[in-house]
Amino acid sequence: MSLKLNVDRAKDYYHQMLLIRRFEEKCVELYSAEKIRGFLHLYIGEEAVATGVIRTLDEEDAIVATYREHGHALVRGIPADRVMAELYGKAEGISHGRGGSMHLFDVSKRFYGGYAIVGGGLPLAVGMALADRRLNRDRVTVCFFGDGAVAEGEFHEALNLAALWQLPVLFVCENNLYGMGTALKYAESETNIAHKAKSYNITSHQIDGMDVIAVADATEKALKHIHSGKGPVFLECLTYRFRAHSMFDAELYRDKKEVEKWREKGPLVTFRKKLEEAGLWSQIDADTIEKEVEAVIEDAVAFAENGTWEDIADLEKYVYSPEVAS
Amino acid sequence: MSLKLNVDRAKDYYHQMLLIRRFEEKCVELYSAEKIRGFLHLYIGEEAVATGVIRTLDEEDAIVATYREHGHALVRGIPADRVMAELYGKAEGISHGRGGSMHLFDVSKRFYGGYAIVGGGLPLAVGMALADRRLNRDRVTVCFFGDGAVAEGEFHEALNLAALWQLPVLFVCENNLYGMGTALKYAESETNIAHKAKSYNITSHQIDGMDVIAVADATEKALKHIHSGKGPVFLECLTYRFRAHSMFDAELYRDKKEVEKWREKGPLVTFRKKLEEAGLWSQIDADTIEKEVEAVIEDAVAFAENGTWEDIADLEKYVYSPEVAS
Amino acid sequence: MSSETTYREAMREAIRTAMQEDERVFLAGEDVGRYGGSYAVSMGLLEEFGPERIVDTPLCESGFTGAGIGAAMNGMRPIIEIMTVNFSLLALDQIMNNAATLQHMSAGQINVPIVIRMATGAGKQLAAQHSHSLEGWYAHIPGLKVLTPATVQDAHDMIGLALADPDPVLIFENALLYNAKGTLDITLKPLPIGKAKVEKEGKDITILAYGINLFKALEAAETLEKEGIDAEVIDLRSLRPLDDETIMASVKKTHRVMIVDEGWKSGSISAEIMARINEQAFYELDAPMGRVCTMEVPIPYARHLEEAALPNPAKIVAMAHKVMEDA
Amino acid sequence: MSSETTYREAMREAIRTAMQEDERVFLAGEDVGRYGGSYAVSMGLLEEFGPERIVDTPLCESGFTGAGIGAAMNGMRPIIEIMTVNFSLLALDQIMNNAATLQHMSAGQINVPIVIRMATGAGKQLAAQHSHSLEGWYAHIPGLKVLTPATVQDAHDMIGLALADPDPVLIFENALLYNAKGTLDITLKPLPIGKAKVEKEGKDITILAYGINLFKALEAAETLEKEGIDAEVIDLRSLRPLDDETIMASVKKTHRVMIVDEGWKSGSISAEIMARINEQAFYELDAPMGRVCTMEVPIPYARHLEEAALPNPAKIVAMAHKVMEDA
Ligand SMILES: Cc1ncc(C[n+]2csc(CCOP(=O)(O)OP(=O)(O)O)c2C)c(N)n1
Ligand SMILES: Cc1ncc(C[n+]2csc(CCOP(=O)(O)OP(=O)(O)O)c2C)c(N)n1
Ligand SMILES: [Mg+2]
Ligand SMILES: [Mg+2]
Repeated sequence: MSLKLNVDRAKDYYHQMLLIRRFEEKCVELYSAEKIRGFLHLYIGEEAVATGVIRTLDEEDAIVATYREHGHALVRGIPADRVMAELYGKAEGISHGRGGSMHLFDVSKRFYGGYAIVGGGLPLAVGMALADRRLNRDRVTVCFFGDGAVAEGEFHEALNLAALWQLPVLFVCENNLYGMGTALKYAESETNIAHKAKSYNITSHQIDGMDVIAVADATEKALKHIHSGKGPVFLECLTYRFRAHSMFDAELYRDKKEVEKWREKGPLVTFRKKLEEAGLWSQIDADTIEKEVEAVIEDAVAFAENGTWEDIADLEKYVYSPEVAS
Repeated sequence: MSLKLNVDRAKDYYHQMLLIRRFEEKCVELYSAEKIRGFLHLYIGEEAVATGVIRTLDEEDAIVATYREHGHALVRGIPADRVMAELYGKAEGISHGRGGSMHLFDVSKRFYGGYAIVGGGLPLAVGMALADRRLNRDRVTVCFFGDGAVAEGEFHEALNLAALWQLPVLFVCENNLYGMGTALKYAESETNIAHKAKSYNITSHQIDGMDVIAVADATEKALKHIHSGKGPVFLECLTYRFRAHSMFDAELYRDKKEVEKWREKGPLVTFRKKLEEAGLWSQIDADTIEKEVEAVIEDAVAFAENGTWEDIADLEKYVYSPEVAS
Repeated sequence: MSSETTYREAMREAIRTAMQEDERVFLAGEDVGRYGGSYAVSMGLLEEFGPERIVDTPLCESGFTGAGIGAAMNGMRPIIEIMTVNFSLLALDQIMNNAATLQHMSAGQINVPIVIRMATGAGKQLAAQHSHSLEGWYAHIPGLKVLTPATVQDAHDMIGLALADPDPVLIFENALLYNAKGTLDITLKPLPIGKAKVEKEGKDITILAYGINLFKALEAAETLEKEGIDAEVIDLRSLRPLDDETIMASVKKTHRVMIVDEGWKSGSISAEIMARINEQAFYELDAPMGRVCTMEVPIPYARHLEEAALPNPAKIVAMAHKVMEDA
Repeated sequence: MSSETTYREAMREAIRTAMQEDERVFLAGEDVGRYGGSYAVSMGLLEEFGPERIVDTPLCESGFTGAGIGAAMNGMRPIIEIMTVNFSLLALDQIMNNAATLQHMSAGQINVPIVIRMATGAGKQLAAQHSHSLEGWYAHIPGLKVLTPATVQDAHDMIGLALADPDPVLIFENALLYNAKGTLDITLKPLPIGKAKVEKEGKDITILAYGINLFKALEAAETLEKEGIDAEVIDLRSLRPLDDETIMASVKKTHRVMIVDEGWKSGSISAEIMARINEQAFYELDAPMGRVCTMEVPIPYARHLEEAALPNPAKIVAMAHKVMEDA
């Protein structure tokens, strides 16, 4: 364990990962209860990636994510109640109910969404980093995306631009082995994605995305590299989604046994094992964290339940900026 | 000289390259005389690529090219008069005056155009190869494109599909170091394009595109590879365009000296030198070829001059197929 | 020979039949195979036809659509499934600059017998990036045909019509219709591309609609009936070409017209229809034409906001009243 | 303070001024720097502002347009030059799904102050893949503004207007206009976005046009004048928003309307204008409205065919006669 892993940090990681896990388990219930609608893509199984990366960032660093971004939003510190209210479609939601699960935004936390067109966030991240460089702000933009995005032309265009212009972007590929129902081997002629990224002359690593510590370590190194002006870094995090792609997925394309095998090395299990080995597990007081997390989620649900509906008269608000309404 | 280069073959190559050269020199005149209009992209300097590749193909193999395709069309055997008539916009043109310089088509020669959206031809070539495989036709589709196309998302998508599905495509990148006025180093984080292609697990070679024999050799090997079912091949041909990008280009972005240096290793010069070394030059009777070529071009101009204008009443023809006009 | 079935199954049946009858037909797109199709249209077809004919593609809309065009140029009859119209923007260059222009650029040497299917429309709370209705917008492009099956019968028939057509045909399938039930008669001779269909005759006002809005229009017509307004409801079926003849015939009968359309209002297909009626039947009109379109906003997630943005029977009834009361 | 200059130079001057006044402004696109701009709009600016602010991009329309959007989200004021509208199809996903929707999806947390410029139009014998006029088509998209400078003054002013606007603005520049000469007064207060301009007053018929067709309309109006028809010619200037007020005021004056528009006819911006006049001023009309659009074909290369496909003064005059003679 290379990381200077103290108890506080261990508690924090565990808390974050558990929060995502429990939050989303609750989401499943609420989806069945028809409180949440639309597409709901769960991050369960992949918690170590968002946690390891985002807890290592500076608060000035920006995040661009995908439709599978509850975890990223929560870890970034967007209040669970605002996220839950958004999933309910309430006015108190972080996007006032306009975005829903796939479009969480919190600019005050430099959380820039929530994109549902696969690959569509990558060029944005490049541009955000470009702006930071031009305005002499020593910030990093982190861009999360899946293995499926790698086949899209925008992946290619964005990686080339970031490398060509040596921009402060941290690309984080959450390789959960499937793009919806299509296994990586049916999608890519080269299945080592880190290897692909290297062909743009981008510093690139494949890491164990189930190990929050490995992710945090790699992120720390990546940020150093980027801040030193050496250009973007690419991290391929090997992970797995335990649940269906979305709530409409019959999971015909993969074996239950495969899922089971991955569950055994899930981020919470792995982290616990590592902490036990380091003699830290007993000190983090998992029960307390479990209770804290449950309280947060209960509150979030109550907040969402008590939320109000955005006024229909405001439907056309935010299409254009108010200053020059036309 | 690895190729079994006999006199006949030498004559043929020389003839083809000279035909392109003289044809396009005539085009420049005709452009000034306003006989040819629109965009005119000259292939002068790059003749060895089209010649070396296309003369090595079987007549059943298909070609997909770019807007800089006069050379490819001529080498493929589209009659110079039909090409010239097209540049005049005449009804006798190979595309009945509808396509012009950028859109030459001759399906009878399996010449599938003539595309003016950079990168836009690559997915088509992949699809054509897919069709050949499905229909059990042992054919190759050759796709020509420039270094500039490499940055486009469609390049990435097409290479991945061709490699993933192991399709019979021969990708030929005509790397003339510039995409319009943008040097490769300003366009690509990795300037070795063959190297980029390898990252898709495509067999890939960088070759001297000024040496028609090297091009023909590489093509021969590539075709063998493809016919053996081992998937696509990528050839990066290092070449140079001696003229402006199009007739509107002030060439501010490159040094005259650079152009001069490349002229010294131009395809005709290089070929002559090689033939001299091999003791073949005296046998090919360059003067006769020069005269033959001039005659062909004179005839082509006469044919175009005598051509007729497509009836304006037929403007809407070919928007939809006649069988189901609607 | 008619039976009750769903829109989804009718479509699957048509694809299956086409694939059995013609070796050149194949289906390609994201998750059409192992996943079973994002809307389950192709469920089971992989097992029947194998991965060479039911082709799972990587995520690369431009790449696989372009490959479909190339395959069509070289002897195949591809059905390309773009999961939803929202992602088709990534393939627009291939669709407009290649599929739609190749025949003309090559002076008829090449034609592109491709069928491109995609789900369209809002109503599932999928928010701004997953709820476009761009079929009317695509109808702007010469060289394409644009079909919008509303009924189970058309869901079936239009696959065959599109495959038989030598030119590129786009089929827009309302995602909300896949579960819809209806009658399918596979022995019926399909109504050709470019023909609209009078779904309900009426004499007071013409309501033109397509896709899912046909049913909203029919529902509105029932309400109007009770109020003594006899609406004629027409299913446009094809947005390119539009069936001017059927439209104008109805206008000449009712002298009042409205259009229901899920596109954003400005620049919608409704506008084009109004323009044509103005051009071809101006003097037949007793009142200004009306249209019920989608509000000009990116579609929001929250149900009440989404509903407020979309056409619905109440809005159609209200617009019918407006058109009826005028003059 | 007015001077004679070209459309191209007016635009360059406006970009230069904006860059001098605001460090956040930069220009990026293919060949805007070392080449001098494909239509020479940015000629000389690289030398003045350096490669960090006049940014040559690789060929990747989606990538660099998306990067422009990202830069705009993060404090910059990018001007993205897409060489021509034909290539913008490759960037449509970024334009529609990101630039146009971000503000709404984020409930106002993000706005996207990007300016996207592109050359548009036919007339240079560039054939099917290089001759689109899609500005009217883009005007369908909520969240965008669509400007079409016709005059030298607007070529200048609209750069400033667009940069001052907090939302994404698309500027469509007719490639044939870059060499056009006209008067520029940099001290004039620009006419705002969304305002049309009556270029020639008249009482008999309203001719609405934009971009290069404004001049064709004005030429036609001269001919009509000689024939005793007093046409009012209006430069729409902005296709989204459209200036309904100015349009309807003119209709109320002349009672006859026609539109000239380089888009393909079906689904053109002309159709939308007709629809709005039908909705807002139906009873003012003395005759069916007319439109002169581009023929529904991919634009052919040969000059005579291309000319036959496009609007021209003779066609405008003929349509004006039709509209005048009717009723
Ligand atoms: C451009 C585009 N094409 C298709 C889709 C439909 N779709 C949504 S998620 C998804 C799979 C993406 O896989 P991946 O990038 O690996 O992310 P994951 O869902 O596994 O996290 C697909 C095909 C989309 N949203 N955008
Ligand atoms: C998608 C697209 N973007 C921009 C252009 C304008 N354009 C035409 S050719 C060209 C340069 C292409 O360079 P390269 O691929 O190297 O080919 P070359 O012209 O050098 O043969 C550009 C930018 C275009 N035709 N298509
Ligand atoms: Mg995945
Ligand atoms: Mg080049």
